[in-house]
Amino acid sequence: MSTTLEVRNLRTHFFTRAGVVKAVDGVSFTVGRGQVLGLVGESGSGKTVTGFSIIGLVDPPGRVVEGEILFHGRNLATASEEELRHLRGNRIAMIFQDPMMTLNPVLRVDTQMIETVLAHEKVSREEARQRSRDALGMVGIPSPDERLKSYPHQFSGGMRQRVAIAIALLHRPELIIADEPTTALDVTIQGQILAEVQKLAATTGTSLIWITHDLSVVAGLADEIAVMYAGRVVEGGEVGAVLDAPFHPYTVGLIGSVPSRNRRGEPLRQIPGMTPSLLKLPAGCAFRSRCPRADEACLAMPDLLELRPGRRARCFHPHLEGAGA
Amino acid sequence: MSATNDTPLLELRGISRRFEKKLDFAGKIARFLGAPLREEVVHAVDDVTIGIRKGEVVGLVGESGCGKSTLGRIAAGIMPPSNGQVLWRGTDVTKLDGPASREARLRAQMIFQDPYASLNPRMRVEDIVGEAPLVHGMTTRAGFSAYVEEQMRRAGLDPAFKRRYPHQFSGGQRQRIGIARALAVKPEFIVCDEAVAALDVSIQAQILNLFMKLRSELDLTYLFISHDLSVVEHLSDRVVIMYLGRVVEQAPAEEIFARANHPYTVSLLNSVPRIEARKRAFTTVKGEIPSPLNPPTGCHFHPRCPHAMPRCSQEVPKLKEVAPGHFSACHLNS
Amino acid sequence: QNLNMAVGAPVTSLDPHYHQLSPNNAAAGMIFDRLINTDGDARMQPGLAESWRAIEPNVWEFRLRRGVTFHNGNPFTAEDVAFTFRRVPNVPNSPSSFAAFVRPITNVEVVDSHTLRITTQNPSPLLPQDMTNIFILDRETHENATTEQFNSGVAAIGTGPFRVVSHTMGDRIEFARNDSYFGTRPAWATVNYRMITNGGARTAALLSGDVDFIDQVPTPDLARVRGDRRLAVSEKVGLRLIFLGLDHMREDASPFVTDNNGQPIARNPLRDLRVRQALSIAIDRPAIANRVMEGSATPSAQFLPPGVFSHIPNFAPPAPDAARARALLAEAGFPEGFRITLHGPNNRYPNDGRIVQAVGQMWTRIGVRTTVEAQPWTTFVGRAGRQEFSAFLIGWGSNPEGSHPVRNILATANRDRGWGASNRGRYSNPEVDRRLEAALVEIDDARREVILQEAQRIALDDVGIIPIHIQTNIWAMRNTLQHEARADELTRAQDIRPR
Amino acid sequence: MSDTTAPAPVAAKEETPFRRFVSEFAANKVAVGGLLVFVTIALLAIFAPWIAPQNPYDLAQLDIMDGRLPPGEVGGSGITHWLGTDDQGRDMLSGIIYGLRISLIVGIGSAVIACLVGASLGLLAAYAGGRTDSFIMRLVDLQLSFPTILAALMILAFLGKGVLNVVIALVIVEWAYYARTVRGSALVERRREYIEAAQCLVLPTSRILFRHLFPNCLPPLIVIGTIQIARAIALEATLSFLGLGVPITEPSLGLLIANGFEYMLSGNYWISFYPGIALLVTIVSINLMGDHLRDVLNPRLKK
Amino acid sequence: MTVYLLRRILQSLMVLLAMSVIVFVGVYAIGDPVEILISPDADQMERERAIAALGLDLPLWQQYLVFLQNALRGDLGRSFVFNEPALQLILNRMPATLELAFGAMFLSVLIGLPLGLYAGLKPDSVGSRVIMAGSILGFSLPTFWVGLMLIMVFAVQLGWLPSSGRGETVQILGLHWSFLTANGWMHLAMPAFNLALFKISLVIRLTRSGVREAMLMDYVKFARAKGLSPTRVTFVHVFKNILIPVVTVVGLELGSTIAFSVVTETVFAWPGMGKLIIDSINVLDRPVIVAYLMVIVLMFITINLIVDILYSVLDPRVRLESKA
Ligand SMILES: Nc1ncnc2c1ncn2[C@@H]1O[C@H](COP(=O)(O)OP(=O)(O)OP(=O)(O)O)[C@@H](O)[C@H]1O
Ligand SMILES: Nc1ncnc2c1ncn2[C@@H]1O[C@H](COP(=O)(O)OP(=O)(O)OP(=O)(O)O)[C@@H](O)[C@H]1O
Ligand SMILES: [Mg+2]
Ligand SMILES: [Mg+2]
Ligand code: NI
Repeated sequence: MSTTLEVRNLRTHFFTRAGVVKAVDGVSFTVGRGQVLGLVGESGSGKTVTGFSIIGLVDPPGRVVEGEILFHGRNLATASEEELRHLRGNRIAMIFQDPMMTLNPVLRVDTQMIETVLAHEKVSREEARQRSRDALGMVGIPSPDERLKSYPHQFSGGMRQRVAIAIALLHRPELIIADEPTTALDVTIQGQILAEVQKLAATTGTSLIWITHDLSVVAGLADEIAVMYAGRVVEGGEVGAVLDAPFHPYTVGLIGSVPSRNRRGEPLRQIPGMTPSLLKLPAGCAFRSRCPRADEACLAMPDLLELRPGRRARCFHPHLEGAGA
Repeated sequence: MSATNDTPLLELRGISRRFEKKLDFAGKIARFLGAPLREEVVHAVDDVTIGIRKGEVVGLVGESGCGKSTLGRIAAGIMPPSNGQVLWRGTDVTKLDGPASREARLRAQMIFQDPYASLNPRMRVEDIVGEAPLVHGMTTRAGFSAYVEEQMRRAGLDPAFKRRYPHQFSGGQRQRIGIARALAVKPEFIVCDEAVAALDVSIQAQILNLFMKLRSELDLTYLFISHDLSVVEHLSDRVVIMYLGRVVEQAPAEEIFARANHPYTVSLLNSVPRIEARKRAFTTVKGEIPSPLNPPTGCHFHPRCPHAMPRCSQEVPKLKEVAPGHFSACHLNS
Repeated sequence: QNLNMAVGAPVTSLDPHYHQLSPNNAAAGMIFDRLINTDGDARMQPGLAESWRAIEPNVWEFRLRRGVTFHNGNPFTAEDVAFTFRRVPNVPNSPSSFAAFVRPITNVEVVDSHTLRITTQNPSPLLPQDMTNIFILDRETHENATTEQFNSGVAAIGTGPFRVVSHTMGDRIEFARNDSYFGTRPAWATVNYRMITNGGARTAALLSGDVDFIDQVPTPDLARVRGDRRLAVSEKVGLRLIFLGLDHMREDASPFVTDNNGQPIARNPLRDLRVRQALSIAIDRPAIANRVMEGSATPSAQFLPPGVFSHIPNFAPPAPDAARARALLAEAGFPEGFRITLHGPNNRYPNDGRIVQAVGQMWTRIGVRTTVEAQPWTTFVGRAGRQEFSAFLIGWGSNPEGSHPVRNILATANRDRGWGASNRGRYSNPEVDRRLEAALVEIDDARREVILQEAQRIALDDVGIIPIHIQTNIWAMRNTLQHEARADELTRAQDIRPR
Repeated sequence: MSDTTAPAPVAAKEETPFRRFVSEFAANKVAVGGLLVFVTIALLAIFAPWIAPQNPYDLAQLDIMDGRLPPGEVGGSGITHWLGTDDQGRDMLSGIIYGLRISLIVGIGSAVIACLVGASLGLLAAYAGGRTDSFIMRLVDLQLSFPTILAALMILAFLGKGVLNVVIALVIVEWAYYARTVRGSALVERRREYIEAAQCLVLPTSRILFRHLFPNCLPPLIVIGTIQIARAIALEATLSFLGLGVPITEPSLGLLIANGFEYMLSGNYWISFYPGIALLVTIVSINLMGDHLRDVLNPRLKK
Repeated sequence: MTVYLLRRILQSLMVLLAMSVIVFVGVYAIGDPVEILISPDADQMERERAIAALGLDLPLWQQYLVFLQNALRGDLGRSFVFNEPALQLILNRMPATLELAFGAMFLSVLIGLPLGLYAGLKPDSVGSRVIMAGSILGFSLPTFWVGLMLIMVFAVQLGWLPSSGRGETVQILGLHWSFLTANGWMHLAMPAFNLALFKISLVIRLTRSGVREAMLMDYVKFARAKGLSPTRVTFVHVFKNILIPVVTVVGLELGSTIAFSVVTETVFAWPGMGKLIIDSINVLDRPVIVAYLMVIVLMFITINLIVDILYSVLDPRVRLESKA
């Protein structure tokens, strides 16, 4: 399996007036060709920033301070803006969370699609329009010809998200970063989009980073999973393995608190405490204060270690009991 | 916990709520130019009847814009219905006189979705929590502090924070403040409108547990509005499914998850990703959710329904009891 | 050959009989002529009439100039004059018409094409003076001419030195020379007559070379203009007296006079001659003329400047004397003084607001604590006319003839006789009235002058008003030009010539 | 496992919205500079009688013989006129200090009163809705469709001069801005969930209006308030320049400027220049604060 | 539309009516025009004649009714001073004012938009700090003072531009326009700039905050994520969005610009409506004052209506919602 993207020890910090926010602080993962990586974690754990770091769209006061982002072996962290611009939307595409906000409300859909084609390829407008129409058809939008002439607000949320996906697909990218693209949608619409995406991934061989906080979505969609907590990947591995037998206490808690994993009517298993502020993160394991297993050892920062083949976790006291060796 | 009493604590009878949307300037120009426009009416809630018994948790599920919140507001007494009656312990609340009506309204409280917008940013926690009890004489100036502290403790908040402002709390804590505020007026019935939707998964569990704990401690009754089926499944005794302002199915929780009757419910359950299902192929319900502004005729679901018949587009199906306590509004049943 | 000039007051109409207003008269004076013109010193000069004489006490005969044509070529005849007299009182909507000048006339007899006899009801020594105000129109052209036609230039056709080329209301008038003018040929082929009401802007326009000539140089700019070698100034003592009016009407409390505690004073102190004298000698007129007016005013104790008919010789303003003023006040029973509010306009006369303040300072210094209230002319003049003030500053532009100010300002107000129309302080003195009555029918100029001097002296000795100064009219221009300054404030292109 | 949650994330000590606002405000040096300048000016204005070398409004202390002395000259009364004198012999420094006082009274006074009037009406309109709302909003339209400066001119021509009259005129022309703003934000705030919560708690309407709704409509009000103060000061200056406004013996900055400008061409620049600077500094300092307030109080930029 | 227009027109009529009453009473209260208009040496009889001639001898309400009657026939009275129809006078002056106002608006957009764009895109650069400081100044400087200073510097000291007035005009459609001659432009430059100063600041600020808000929007980030060039992001995605508020505000401000030209016209002796109204107030030329205000209010109302329509044309969200 060839690697499309390898992220090594990525650190992206925001230098705010209140202090340095270490939004991403040592994230590593790899995405293979045609693979889907589920990047999960709670709000503020740095998922989005990771995504933006990859395509080089971290805005000041944020900056990638360390790490390598190897896209087909090329380090994007040190690439020039011009280089990145040619990759963006072309070989790496991104889909945002809020479908209502991602399309420019005052520009027609065709404008927004055609410009994307023209930004990377020298083709005639007519051809670009053709391509756009095909892309719309591909994501299941009926009568794409008419729809091209519409403004975004004439679409429902689900359709807008599909337009965004269509835009992402225009250049058949090798990697799509999808940042919670279904969170704002209704279940049935989410179902439609997930089905769409699955079909695409299967047919085009595109790699996918699917950012979400919803474990259930990842369970159904992803091959690999990376769980983030407070700017770090705390656990990673094959989806089934991780969800069935998580190593890291946080992952354990997270899976445990999913209602369907609990008996009806009984209290849910819960993680006490709350997500820490990234601004004044104490040294050592960030999960320490909420962790039932924490002890003095946790005052130091554990490394992300491959505890089992294909299973990485960042913990001194991993739940190895449940997992077969 | 199951209900013992026969008169429901709260009964919504034939509730409808319309929002009339006046045309704006551009709309009028368009109409003048011949566009087929009219003053738009949204039937946010359309002839809904639900009874909630004491101690029961009723889950209300449906997709965005189907009128869940509107129904919740009506139940909580914030919004009057356009048609229909709200019966509190069997009496029409509009028929109650001043103090009794206030009493009835206080007994029904609401917890909101957005933990940020639902707290007045300019008030301290103690005032947010204690204001209403003080106004309604449930506590005195002297007992104020103790009263507030008790409510906060009950909601799982450190009373030491009572002089803080909402912005100094995290989302989960804010939701607890909202809960403390509602509890402070000693309600019997609580409408939770997507009360955990904005929270992180790990925090969500904490709040859900709190709800369950309070329910048993205070013998509370809930109308639990959510679009998250797994949450509803976990919590509710009975589930009501809404689609575009109408109730399409209503049944005890186990029953509905085991034997969903209405095609909409079925597709809904199929669309929900489940953590147990790995690398599954997602299925789709075809089509978009129609706009409540001009809902499809007949059964609102018929354009998306895999079993749609000609009749479905003409006739509104009535809720029918398909199994004991299990009601469904679908022509397939007749 | 072209002259760019700017005036400070807008010409509101080119209809010479519509609105009696200096700027309108100035513009009319370029287009039209009068039977009798006036020179820079406001003396009568033959205009369209070559000569005039009273053939009876109440009949005047005018001999008209021959060979004069209007701009459109029509000849000027006695019929035109008769027509003009008929038109004057009948201009529709006129807010301030010229009718008063022809009202004494009972009959106009056209003796021949260039001779005219005018009969008046009573002996009318002032008729020639009145004739200096009436611009003569052409009967054929103006028979049914409306004010609008004048304004648009269509009907603005006279015998004067300039023709109207175009008129933009409130902005500019463009003139061209009337080559067939009977008088001195004007120096300018074309004249661009602009109205720039803001004083600073007007000066700036001159300084920047935008215009060649301006009138009403704001006194604060005088120093600069005088100091600029590229510019020249022309000036002439005018006919406008700035004075203070006092409340003579009320015997009891005057509305704006109080004692030092702010309580009304039962009797009006301004009715006491000594108080009035005190207030007058408290004023340092030279200081006002030099400091406030920057020298563009002459302290005066009377209406008319020297050299003008019925000026009183050797009647100088009192020297400022605070000590005597206090003494007079004490004599009158006000050793501690009193409080008074001095009202005045703030946008009517040059530096009006500053003058009232200065007077306020001086009065305060003799113990009359003065509050100064300057307001826009619009509000001020109405209130003054309703006798709402105790003391106020106002100005009066006289005809060069003493009966004019005496009749309007000093005579007892009397609607039927038309006297005291502007006597806003309601000063009344039978001695003055009697003399005025005599003067108005006295045909003999020398005798009339004496009577008028007496009348004025009586009223002014009685401090009926407190004169402050007579304004000097000032024009400024490029130093390549010269201007014949006029006492009557009119700014006309024919008075300007290259140096 | 316990249910007590950890202490709040940020929040060192008791952090009130006010304190937070103050600290955010203090973060901008320019704005703080503006505030300092403004406070200095305000102090100067308040203590004018004790600071100014002369009472420029007392005619007895003026002498036209001291008129138009250049800066630094000593006048007849023995006072050194550091900024010169105007045509009446008024000490410019004193004139400016007193003028500031008038400008501030006019600016702040009119803004406060207009704000009270406008905010009450706006709140009423938003809450009552229906006929009341449209009546009040028609009034606002009427007011706003009438150019400010003209309205002020007319009103002053009618009322006559005087500081109080200027304030009245400004209130009449400005209240509508506040009413519209408050109504706008009240309509937004009214739909927020905390208002629903308050209704759900059956709190009295007046309480909801004034304790819940109104305080949350304040930020935009504060912002336009500061801007309107500056505007009012400038407007008063303009009115005085046009010959309406304050009495000539009690000149405001605008009147001093207008007066002095007539002497500009002849080189007596100080009569107009220094008051102009004072006016400019005042308005700029207020605008600097207002500008930053707008940023601090604008939730949309607070991402 | 018909309903809306009808309501709008009815409302406008109400506003006009209310305005006419207020102004009528207001002007009446200010003072007596005859005192001002009449020659000082007119005697009492002459005064009475003038009062009667101007119709001022009737009780106020009758005067008002007469006015209203005539107004319904489109006759807003004749100027006391000029003896011409007041409306005619105003319309004659209107081109000058419109020229000034449009010149100012044009300048403000021409200068304000690029500066605001720059300040919004580079909020922390020195340049944008300078721009913002400048815009504060522009906000703070009283118009009249700036006008006077401009004259001092550019006309008197440097002699580059004419100090005042309107310069040559060209007659088109019976109206005089100065923007067609070079000389006219020279005259227009300073007053237009003076009037524009405030608006420039306004546009700068509006643009800047619009840009700053737009830059935070997801759709801008998405545009960048599509690999668009920064120019295209700025000039298509950001620009088109800020154009909507800018056009709206600029349109609405046109009204106040016309009103504020009163000050500028006074300072620069610009023969427009503003100067006319000031002069008319000074002589209490009531028909002109009333007519002027009627015209101005009508203009305001019309402008607002046009801006409303324009807004819905520019913003597809407003425009198309009704068609969907
Ligand atoms: N512009 C910024 N300035 C300062 N801090 C920032 C900025 N953008 C993001 N952060 C911080 O970086 C951290 C990670 O943010 P990020 O958006 O990546 O979280 P996330 O995992 O995507 O959360 P969510 O699920 O809410 O989208 C957060 O704590 C956030 O506060
Ligand atoms: N105040 C209102 N005015 C007009 N329409 C309204 C109003 N409140 C709700 N609606 C409309 O009524 C319908 C139902 O709204 P409601 O908020 O009850 O839906 P919901 O099921 O709670 O949706 P969501 O899941 O998005 O919260 C929607 O179409 C909405 O647009
Ligand atoms: Mg995110
Ligand atoms: Mg809802
Ligand atoms: Ni615990």
